[in-house]
Amino acid sequence: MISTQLLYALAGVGLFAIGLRATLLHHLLLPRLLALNVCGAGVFLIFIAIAYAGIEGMPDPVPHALVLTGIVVAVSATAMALALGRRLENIKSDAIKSEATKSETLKSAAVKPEAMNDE
Amino acid sequence: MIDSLAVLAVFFGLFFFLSGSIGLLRLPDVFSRLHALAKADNIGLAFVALGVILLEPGLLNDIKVVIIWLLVMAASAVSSHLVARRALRKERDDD
Amino acid sequence: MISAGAASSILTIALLSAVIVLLLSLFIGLIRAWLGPSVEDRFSAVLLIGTGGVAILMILAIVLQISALYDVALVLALLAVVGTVALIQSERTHD
Amino acid sequence: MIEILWFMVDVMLVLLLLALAWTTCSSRDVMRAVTLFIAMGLLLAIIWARLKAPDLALAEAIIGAGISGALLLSAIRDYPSTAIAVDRSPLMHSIINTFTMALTIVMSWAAWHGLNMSDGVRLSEQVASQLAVSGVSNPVTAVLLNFRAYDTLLELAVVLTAVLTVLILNDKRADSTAPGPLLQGMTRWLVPLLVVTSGYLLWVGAHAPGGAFQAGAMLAAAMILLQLAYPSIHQGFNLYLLKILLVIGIFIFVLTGLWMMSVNDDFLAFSPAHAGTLILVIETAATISIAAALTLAYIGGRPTGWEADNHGNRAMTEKGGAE
Repeated sequence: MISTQLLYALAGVGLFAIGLRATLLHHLLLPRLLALNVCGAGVFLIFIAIAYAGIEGMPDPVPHALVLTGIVVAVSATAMALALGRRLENIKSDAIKSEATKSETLKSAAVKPEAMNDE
Repeated sequence: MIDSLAVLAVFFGLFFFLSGSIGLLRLPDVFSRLHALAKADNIGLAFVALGVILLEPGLLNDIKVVIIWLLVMAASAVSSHLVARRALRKERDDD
Repeated sequence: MISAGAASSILTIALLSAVIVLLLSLFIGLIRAWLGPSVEDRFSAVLLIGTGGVAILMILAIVLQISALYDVALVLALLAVVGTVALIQSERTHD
Repeated sequence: MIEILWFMVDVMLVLLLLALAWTTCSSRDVMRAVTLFIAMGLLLAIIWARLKAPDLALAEAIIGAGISGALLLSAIRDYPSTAIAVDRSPLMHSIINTFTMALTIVMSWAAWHGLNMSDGVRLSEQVASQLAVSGVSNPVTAVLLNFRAYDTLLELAVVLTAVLTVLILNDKRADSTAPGPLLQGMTRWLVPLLVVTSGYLLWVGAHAPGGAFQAGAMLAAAMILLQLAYPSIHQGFNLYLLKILLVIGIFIFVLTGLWMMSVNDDFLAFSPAHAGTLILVIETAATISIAAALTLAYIGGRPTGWEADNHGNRAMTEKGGAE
C-alpha cells in the first residue's frame, strides 16, 4: 500500500515539475495556462495519493473534498486568465490598428493609446 | 460458470479494442482510422459491457451499463461523423 | 458481492489483466495522438481514450466494488460528445 | 499475484500520465497541446477512480473532458498564431532546468519522508465518527457542506469573483463556424439527458458520490453544448433571472448560516435534525450558481443587454476603466 501511495505521490511530483518547467519556459499565454493546469493536477495527485488507504481501506475524504473544490476553482481561474488574455490580444491588435491609422490620419489615432494606458 | 463466460466476453471485447487501436496506428488516412476506431467503440465496448452485466448483480447498475453502451454507440456515430466531415472539408479546401 | 473465495481472486486476476490490456490499447492509440499529423487524427485518439476509459471504469467498478464508477462511466460517455463538438466548432473563421 | 497486477496497472497509468503531461507541455503547436491536455483529463478521471476517489473522477470527467476542453478549444480561436516558440536564452534554459530538477529532488524526498512517517491524527477517523450527525452519508459531501462548510462558501465566492472579472473585462470570443444540422439535432436529445443527469448527481450526492459541484458542472456542460450548437442562444437569456441565479448559491448559503447562528450560536453549525434538508437546499442553490458561473465564464463576456440602458458593452467598459 505504501508503495502505491509513493508511486502516485512521485508521479504527482513529476507532473508538478513538468508543469513548472513549461510554465517558466513559455512566453505565450495559452501554453503557460496548460502548463499551470498540469502543475495543479500534480498537486491534486499528491493529495489523493496521501489520502489513499489500500484496496480494502476507506480513503480519507478530507483531501478528496479539498481537491474537488480545487478542480472547480482551477477551471474558473483558467476561464478568468483566458478572458484577461483575450483583453491583452484585443489591446495589442487595437494598438497595431491605431499605429496604422496614425501613419495615415494623425488626429483620430491620438485618443486611443491613452485610453489603453489607463487600463 | 457465469464468471468464466463473463471473462470470455470481456476478453473478446479486448480483442476488438486492441485491433481498433492498432488500426488507428497503422491505417493510412483519417477516414480509415475512424473506421477502425468505430470497431473498438461499438463491438469492443459491447462485449466488455456484456461481461460486466454478467458479473454485476445489481439490476440498477445493469441498466446503467446498458444505457452507457447505447450512449457510447450514439456518441461515437455522431463524433466520427463530425470529425470525418471536418477532415473532408479541410481536404477540399486544400485542393 | 461476487461469488466468494478462490473463484473471486481468479476473477480479479482476469479482470486486472483485462485492464492492463486496455491500458496497452490506450497507449497504442496515444501514439497516434502524439504523431498526428492532422488535428482529426489526434482527436480520434482522444475518442479512443474516452471509450477505453469507459471500459476501464466499468471493469474497475467490479474489481473495486464501487458502483459509483458506473456513474463516472456514464458521465464520461455523455461528455465525450461535448469535447468533440467543441473541437468541430473551434475552426477559425478567418482561415 | 493480484498485488503484482495492481502494481502493473499503477505503473502503466503513471507512465501514460507523465508521457501525456510531457507531450502537452513540450508541444510546438497549440492545437496539439490542447488535444493532449484533454486526453490527460480523461486519464486523470481513470486515475481518480483507481485511487478510490469517485467524487473526483466524476468532477474530472465533467470538467476535464467537457468544460475545460470546450473552454481551451474555443480559446485557440482568439490567438493569432498557433505555433509555440520557446526563445529563452541557453543560460536561462539551463537555469530553469536545474531549478526544476532541484525542486523535484527535494519534493520527492519530502513525499517519501512524509509517507514513511507515522500517521498523525487521521482526519478520516474523525469524519467517520461524526458522519451520523452530518445529515448525509457520503463522507465527501459531509466534509464539503457540513464539517468544512466555510471552505465551500468561500470557494463559491472565488468562482463568483472569477466570473465577475470575466464579465468586467467583457471581451467576447471570436465567432465560431456555423453549426451543422446533425449537431443541432444531436443537441436536442443530448441536452435534456445532461440536465437529467445533473439532477441525478445532485440528488445522489447525499449518500453516494456526486453533489453540487458535479451537478453544477454537468448543467454548465449542457449549457455550453447548447451554446456551441446554437451560438446566438445566450441572447435569449432572461438576464434579470441570470443575475439572480449567479448569486443565489452564496445568498442561500449565508442566509442558512445566519439562521443557524440565531439557533445554535454558531455560523453554519447545522442542527443534526435539519442538516440533511439544509444541505440539500444549499446544494441546489449552489448547483444553479456554479452552472450559471461556468456558463458565463465560457461565453466570456456579458450577454447582449446585460446593462439596463444597453449603450454598447465596450463603451461602458472603456468609461468604467478610465474613471
